[in-house]
Amino acid sequence: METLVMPAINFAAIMPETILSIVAMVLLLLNVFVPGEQKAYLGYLSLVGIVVAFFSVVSGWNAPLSLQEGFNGSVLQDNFSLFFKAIFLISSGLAVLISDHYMVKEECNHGELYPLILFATAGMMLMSSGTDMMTIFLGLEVLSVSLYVLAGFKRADTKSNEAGLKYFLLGAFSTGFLLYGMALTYGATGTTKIAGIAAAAAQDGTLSANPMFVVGMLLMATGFSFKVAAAPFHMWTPDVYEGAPTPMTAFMSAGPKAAGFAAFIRVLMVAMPVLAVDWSSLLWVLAVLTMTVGNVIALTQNNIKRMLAYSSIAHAGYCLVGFAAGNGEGTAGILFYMLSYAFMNIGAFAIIILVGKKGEPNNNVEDYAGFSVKHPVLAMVMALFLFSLAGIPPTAGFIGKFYLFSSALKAGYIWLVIIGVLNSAASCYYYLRVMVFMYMKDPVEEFDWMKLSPPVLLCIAISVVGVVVPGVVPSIILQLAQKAILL
Amino acid sequence: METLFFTIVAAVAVLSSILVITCKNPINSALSLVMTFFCLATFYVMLDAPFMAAIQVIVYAGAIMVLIVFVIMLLNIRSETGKRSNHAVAISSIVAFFVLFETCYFLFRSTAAKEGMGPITSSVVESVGHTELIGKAMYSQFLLPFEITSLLLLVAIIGAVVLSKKKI
Amino acid sequence: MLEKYLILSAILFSIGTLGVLIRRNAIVMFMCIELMLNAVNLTFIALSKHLGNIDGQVFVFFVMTVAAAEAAVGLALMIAFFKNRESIDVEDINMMKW
Amino acid sequence: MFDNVWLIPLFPLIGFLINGLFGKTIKEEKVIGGIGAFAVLCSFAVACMTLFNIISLPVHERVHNVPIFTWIKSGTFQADIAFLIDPLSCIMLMVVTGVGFLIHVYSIGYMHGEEGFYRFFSYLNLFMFSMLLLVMGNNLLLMFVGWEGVGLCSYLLIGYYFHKKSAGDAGKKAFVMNRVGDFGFLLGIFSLYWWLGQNHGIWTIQFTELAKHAELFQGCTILTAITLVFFVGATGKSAQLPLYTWLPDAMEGPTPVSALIHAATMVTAGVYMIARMNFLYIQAPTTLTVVALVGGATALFAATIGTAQNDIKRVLAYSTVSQLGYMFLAMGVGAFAAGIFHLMTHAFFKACLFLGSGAVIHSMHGALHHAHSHDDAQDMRNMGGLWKKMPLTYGTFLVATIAIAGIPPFAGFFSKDEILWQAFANPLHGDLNYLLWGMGALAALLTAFYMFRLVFMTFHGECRINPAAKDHLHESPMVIVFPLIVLAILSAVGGFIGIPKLIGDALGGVSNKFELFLTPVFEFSEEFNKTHGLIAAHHSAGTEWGLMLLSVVIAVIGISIAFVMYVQNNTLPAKFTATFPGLHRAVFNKWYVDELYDFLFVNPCKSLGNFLWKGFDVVVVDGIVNGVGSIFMGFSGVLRHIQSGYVFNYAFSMTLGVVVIVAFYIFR
Amino acid sequence: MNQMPALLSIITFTPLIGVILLLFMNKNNHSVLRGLAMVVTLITFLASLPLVTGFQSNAEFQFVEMVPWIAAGPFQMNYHVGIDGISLWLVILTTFIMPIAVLSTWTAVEEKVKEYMICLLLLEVGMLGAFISIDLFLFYIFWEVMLIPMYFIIGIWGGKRKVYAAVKFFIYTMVGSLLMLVALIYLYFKAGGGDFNLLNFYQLSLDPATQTWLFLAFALAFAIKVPMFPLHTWLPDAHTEAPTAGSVILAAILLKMGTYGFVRFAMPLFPDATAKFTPLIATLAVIGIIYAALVAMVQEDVKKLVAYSSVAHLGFVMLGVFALNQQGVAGGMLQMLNHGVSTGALFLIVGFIYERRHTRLITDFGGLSKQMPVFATIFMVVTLSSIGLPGTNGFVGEFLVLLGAFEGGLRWYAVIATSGVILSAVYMLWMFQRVMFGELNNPKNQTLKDLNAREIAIMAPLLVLIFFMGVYPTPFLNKMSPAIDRMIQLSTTKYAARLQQQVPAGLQQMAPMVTTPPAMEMK
Repeated sequence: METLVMPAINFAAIMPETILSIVAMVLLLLNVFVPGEQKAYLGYLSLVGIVVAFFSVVSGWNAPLSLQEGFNGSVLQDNFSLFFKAIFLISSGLAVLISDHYMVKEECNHGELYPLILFATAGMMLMSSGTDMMTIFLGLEVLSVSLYVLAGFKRADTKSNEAGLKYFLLGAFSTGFLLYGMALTYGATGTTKIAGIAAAAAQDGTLSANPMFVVGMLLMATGFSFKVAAAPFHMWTPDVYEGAPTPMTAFMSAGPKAAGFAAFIRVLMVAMPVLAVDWSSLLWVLAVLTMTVGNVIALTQNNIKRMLAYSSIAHAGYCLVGFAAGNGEGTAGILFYMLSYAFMNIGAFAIIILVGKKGEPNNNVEDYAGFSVKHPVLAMVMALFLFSLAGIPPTAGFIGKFYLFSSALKAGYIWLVIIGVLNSAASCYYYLRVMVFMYMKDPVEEFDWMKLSPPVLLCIAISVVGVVVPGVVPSIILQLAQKAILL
Repeated sequence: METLFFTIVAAVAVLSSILVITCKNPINSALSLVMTFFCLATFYVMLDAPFMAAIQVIVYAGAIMVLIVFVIMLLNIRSETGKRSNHAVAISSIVAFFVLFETCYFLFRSTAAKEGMGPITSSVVESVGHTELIGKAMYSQFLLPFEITSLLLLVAIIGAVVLSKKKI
Repeated sequence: MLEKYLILSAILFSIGTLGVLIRRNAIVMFMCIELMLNAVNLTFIALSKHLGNIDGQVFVFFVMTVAAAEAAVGLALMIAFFKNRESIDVEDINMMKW
Repeated sequence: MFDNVWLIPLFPLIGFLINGLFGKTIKEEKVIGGIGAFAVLCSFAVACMTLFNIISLPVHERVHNVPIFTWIKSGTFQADIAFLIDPLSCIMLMVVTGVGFLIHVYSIGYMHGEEGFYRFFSYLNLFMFSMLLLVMGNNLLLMFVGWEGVGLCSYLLIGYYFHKKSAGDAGKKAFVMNRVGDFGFLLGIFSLYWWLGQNHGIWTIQFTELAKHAELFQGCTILTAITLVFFVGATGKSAQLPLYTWLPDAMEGPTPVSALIHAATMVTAGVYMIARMNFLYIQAPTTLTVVALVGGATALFAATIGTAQNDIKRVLAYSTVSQLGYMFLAMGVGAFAAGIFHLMTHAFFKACLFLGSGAVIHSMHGALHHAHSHDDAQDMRNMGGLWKKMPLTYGTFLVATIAIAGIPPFAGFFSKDEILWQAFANPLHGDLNYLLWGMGALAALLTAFYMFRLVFMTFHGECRINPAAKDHLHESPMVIVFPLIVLAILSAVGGFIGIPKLIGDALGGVSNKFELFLTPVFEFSEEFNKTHGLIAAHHSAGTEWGLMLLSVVIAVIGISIAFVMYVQNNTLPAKFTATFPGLHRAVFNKWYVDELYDFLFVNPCKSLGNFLWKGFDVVVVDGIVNGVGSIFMGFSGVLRHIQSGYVFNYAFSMTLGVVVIVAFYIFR
Repeated sequence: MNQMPALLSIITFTPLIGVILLLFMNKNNHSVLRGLAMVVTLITFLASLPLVTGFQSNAEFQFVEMVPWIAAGPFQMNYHVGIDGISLWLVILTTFIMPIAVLSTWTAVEEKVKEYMICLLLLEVGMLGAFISIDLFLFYIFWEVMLIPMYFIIGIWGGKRKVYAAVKFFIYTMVGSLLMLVALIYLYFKAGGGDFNLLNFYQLSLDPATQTWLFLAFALAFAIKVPMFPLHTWLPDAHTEAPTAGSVILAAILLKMGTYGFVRFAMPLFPDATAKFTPLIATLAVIGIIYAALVAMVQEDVKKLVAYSSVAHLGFVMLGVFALNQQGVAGGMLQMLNHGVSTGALFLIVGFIYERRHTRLITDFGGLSKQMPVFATIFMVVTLSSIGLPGTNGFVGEFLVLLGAFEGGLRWYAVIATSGVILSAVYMLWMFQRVMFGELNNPKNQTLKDLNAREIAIMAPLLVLIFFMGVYPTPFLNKMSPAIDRMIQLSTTKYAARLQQQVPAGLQQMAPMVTTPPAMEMK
């Protein structure tokens, strides 16, 4: 019997996760000593952690394979995952920036918020870099469990409770399917490693016709579809987004969705290229359903948070279009899109947070009547985010959509793209509706309660840059994304 | 002999799990679930995984179910006041039946990877010991996932604290 | 041998699914989800035995951990909800819709 | 030699600009009127010089193109701003500038004290400019510019009293009817240009070029179509059936306008155009038949209406329509020179008549105004016995009336008789000749009748004007009377330049100078007729003399009937009306043509427009657009209810999704 | 060559500088804001004049600038701009109309002046950019950029149903342009990558089926913008609700994007499809002419009437463009400019009376001539230009269009379209009569003031152009004709070549005589 051989513990491969976890634990300890009204400092500290982690992400870019791999093939911090990690860090950073203002206003600024965000981020990172189904699964669970808590973070608020509980029940339920899928895949290939699955499939030509393998793939796909909120696994999204504290909604719509895509892409594209025909046709259908359901239902939404929730479903649909294409451009498109989506969506939520009044969330579209009169700059910025969400140049949203759709066109999915653009056109309606109220209606409210909190403004400013710059000069980021693709 | 034993335990497992979803009183459901867990533990033993059987009993039946029962008691939940409407149940059953049907259907048509591909056989388990095998695997090959579980539990603890502690 | 276990776990999984669909009590729903997870565990261990590969059992170990963590958080959420609404019936978890 | 012809249209243009831009600040009527009239006088002078120059040249060097600059050039298509100076345009120049000048002078007096005096003169000058372009343009497009330009001025001047709804309506009607004609004209240009270019590689719209290649059209059927659509243009402009209805309404404009535009110049543009393109028409016998029939029918038809009108200007308007019909009759029988000749003489006497009527109206108006009476100053039933009050006007008016009635040796006789003779004798239309001649003769009879009815009702008999106003009637000032006299003289003697060959021979070899002068223009047609044996030579001189006599007799009969009915026995008209009430009502109401047009075109268009707007645009197209929107919104409204808020439903949807997906893949 | 480098970029982005300056201005100091916008647009206009003088009358793109812009994955987009005879005048038209538009809102817009001016200037950037783009991707970007400020202009400063009109405008246009984007990308992949250089795409030889679909996608986008019957219903709404300057720009320039798109993209890129769809488009164009005229006739709102007249005018343009011969296309292009000038002027005029009376219903007016003689004169001139009276600009374009259509394959369409000449006179003059003529009955109209100096200054350049283009269109035609020749060649050559392959040898002479295009190498 061989002795225990410890694997090469390559901390370089999990450096960002490590940093975040350590900072989170430090914050947990500090939390005891920081009085209630000064929890913001924890936020700043966590920002420091995020920035440091970001640097480690940057330094890991294009690192040699030896530095990327670690833990016996459990994790691989390649460019792909690094790009995603950057997205996670940006979304969590932005979410941290907008949290304190909101939490203080809502009187629930518990210090645990920031560690939880950081843990969630670490979980996302593990999802994106995990090359073992176990790593991916556990990363996903770290993320999910944190998010259940974050969604229900406003303990005293029934809606928040409800959001947390719904998210929890459905999340756990979907975990069942995901796990079953993993089990079947394991059964069909005899391994839980991504690379191993791919190798097994490559070796055994019959595997692609083996129902156990196919169904395993399908069940895993449904599990990930739940995470990225693809129809018909999207049902939790609107309720949870609406009920969760707004900063967390912003966070959830950007980071975890990207994480879902990261794992989704890695599993399907790296482990199961032999099933490409199957999954891309599945994704075709999912994409159409998701875009259509998201956009159509968003048309009649009055609550702006809920509207953005449906819109986020639709955006997942756009990403699925690129995913269905199954080519490098599609992946690069998703990378780019998730990045820009983080900026534009969190930016929009930041403004929603500013507009919200204690007790009255002011989340209805009507509450924005005349916003432009009182706050022209903020209204303009909100319009910018909405235009970006609608995919109108020269914003990042347009470039991203362009890239996604063109990848699908390259793969020959013309009808998919046509459905996509028609959806995109329909989506203009509800984005414009917000602008109609901001710009074209007379003010009802005075908006005098609005406190322009500097961190929130900073978040908005960063988001503006993140929306405009990639929209005007997308080259650099697109090239990075192109280098980060898996194939 | 083994088949017979399997059949009996499987029948108990299925029955108790049916009880889980049919009992009106949550406590009864919980107890039925514990029953199922025990059946599963039996299977684990039969499948040469005695360590898993042990933690199945300890963690699941012992910890998780206790927690659940505790919460049921804490919240003083009685039997469900109303039931889902019959046709909701019917439709759900049909869908669940389809889940079963499809699973069985494809299972019958599919082949698992080659038997005995790996090094672990009953004899190895007997000679080395299951716990050691698991432990080695966990501390070598699956070190990272194992570490992640620590994060996970930490998060769960924080979460539970945040959500239910009295004062902030 | 393997098929029996797989079929059995499929049956358990389906029962768990059905339970989630038809029960109104959130805790019972959660128990049903646990049942599903256990069915998957059975699959894993059966497959592990079949393949002669211990990975599946390790996976089950992690699943159990996850189940424990989820139980902690989930029950905490239920308690928080119950505090506000005096109910744990999913038909009352219905403030947000449409 | 003709380098300075561009001055001819330029002067009125300058006049237009000065009066149009600064007229309001100038205010001084004499200056404004002076500028207007002087501009035309200058044109007239240059035109005279041009005429002399032309005459001084040998007959076959009398056609000149004077290019100014390239206007439109696109691919093979080129249209220049360039002028064509030839005998035909010279004659038109003389008529237009000459009569135009007189009318300008007249207007100074007539329009005295009117609001917008400057506007009137600027419009008049603009009209002169356009008309001169029309006449002088050396290509179809430039002619079309003038063509539309005069239409515009006509519109502006008819609508001069814009505050009157009837004036606005009349102006619009005139413009639109003209546009209908222009539609034909445009199609004519297109088809001519396209056909010649496509088949012979000659891409041109220039008259001289076209004339050069006229024989290419020989015997081709499309020519009929081309000439017909041009003729549609002519009917619009020259108020022929069926597009004549605007002209009587055009009398809403000030009287000098009626004289200038709606009698002497613009309305003859159609005739001029056909004469200009005679080389095409002569080769299209079918078209010629149509032209002749339309002309004859219009002459007769308008004459019938003229007999029953009471408005002095309307009678003249219908008479104009009728006389234009004569001209077209002439064109239709290939007697281009005769048509142009009638055009000229008609310009003299009809201008005189209109101006005379204007003088009467002016006087009546003034008198009625003094008497605070609201009687209609233009209604002949309010007049009578005016000759004593306005002897000079009466005299000139009478001369012109005799001329139009066709009593020798006044101008109208020669021209009208020539046309009738040609209609009778030209073999172009075979047996239709007699019909054409008959229509012409009958129209002549009616013309003589209603013109003298007009004279008798206006100037003779007892004075029916409001007694209070009676004493305020007086002769017009010199500035008004002077043009009348000049025009009367022209009406009286103008015919002598075109003495028919027959009479000329009888007088000892006096040639028809007019026809000779126009030879270069109509040479092709004449040659064509000769080669095709279409020469009116087989009738004896006796027949011609007989017809000439007959036409005089007809005129005299017409005059006599008028005399009997309106001087001798005033009750006759009433009796007549009582006997044939239906007929009278029909004639009085202009045969209900306006109503017919309303029924046929105007109302359907309006209802169609309304239907398309409210029915199609709003309901169908917008309905579809908004419908798609509503469908989506409806879907949205329904779909959002799937989001029931119940966890088990959500779980159910997920499970169902899994089941369907898996089912699809394993049962595929 | 005395062509200034980077001139096009300077022209295009000067308004953007204006926007940035405006952003930092005090929003309450209206006159400064207006003045700044005015100055910026004027500078842009003056800067664009060297384009005319420096432009060589040949078919090539001139003032070309090319900077690599996006290079990622399979894509290579460049900032590649330049103008040829087709776009030259549209650029000038844009820079010319903008100061007028700014001036026209001097008093009409009192609220949110800063935002308004920003929108106007942004709009100018978008329009200019779209006209000068050679890179298709760049074109698309600018094409979409135009949408936003226009949306706000209609939606914020519009009339009662502004929201409906603005949203309808936006989504209507969006649907079309997104489908165009799909076609654009598809085309790009068909071309085998490289970049989005239009000139490269011109060289493609696509199979007819592909062309059909691509053409349809492009044509839909452009037809909505034009707008062609039956996609026109957004236009009356947008026009009616938009403030004066918005209507002016919309009519004068934005609509031209559609026809320009046809000439620049849809037709030369897809010759077979163009040939195939010519009857359809010509039919729609002709229906548009007649239909819009009939509908215009019964309108009660002056602005709506003018809007429908736009539809009719653009129908002429489409007819001419699809005649695919020098006269037709040149006429169409000229008609685009004419429509810009005269319909722009008409909207200004409607704006003037709206500012005075706050109503646009025809029945509320009548007899204004008496009270406002200068206004009446200008209105008359513009009306006449709009109905295509010879001597005004409207005529030259309309005539060439009809001539071209008649001469080309669209003979009967031209005949029917010509009857539109009658109808346009009917509705315009009827409207003019009801507004300006008749008795001055309404007491509210009896105190109206005539145009002031500013308003006359707005109209004066337009009037000058109306006559200048009517009397001396040669410079316009000369500069555009080589480019048009090339466009025709591109739109017919490949099609003819294909025809020749199919047609038996004996019939080859039937195909139009065309020469091969000058060799342009693929990058």
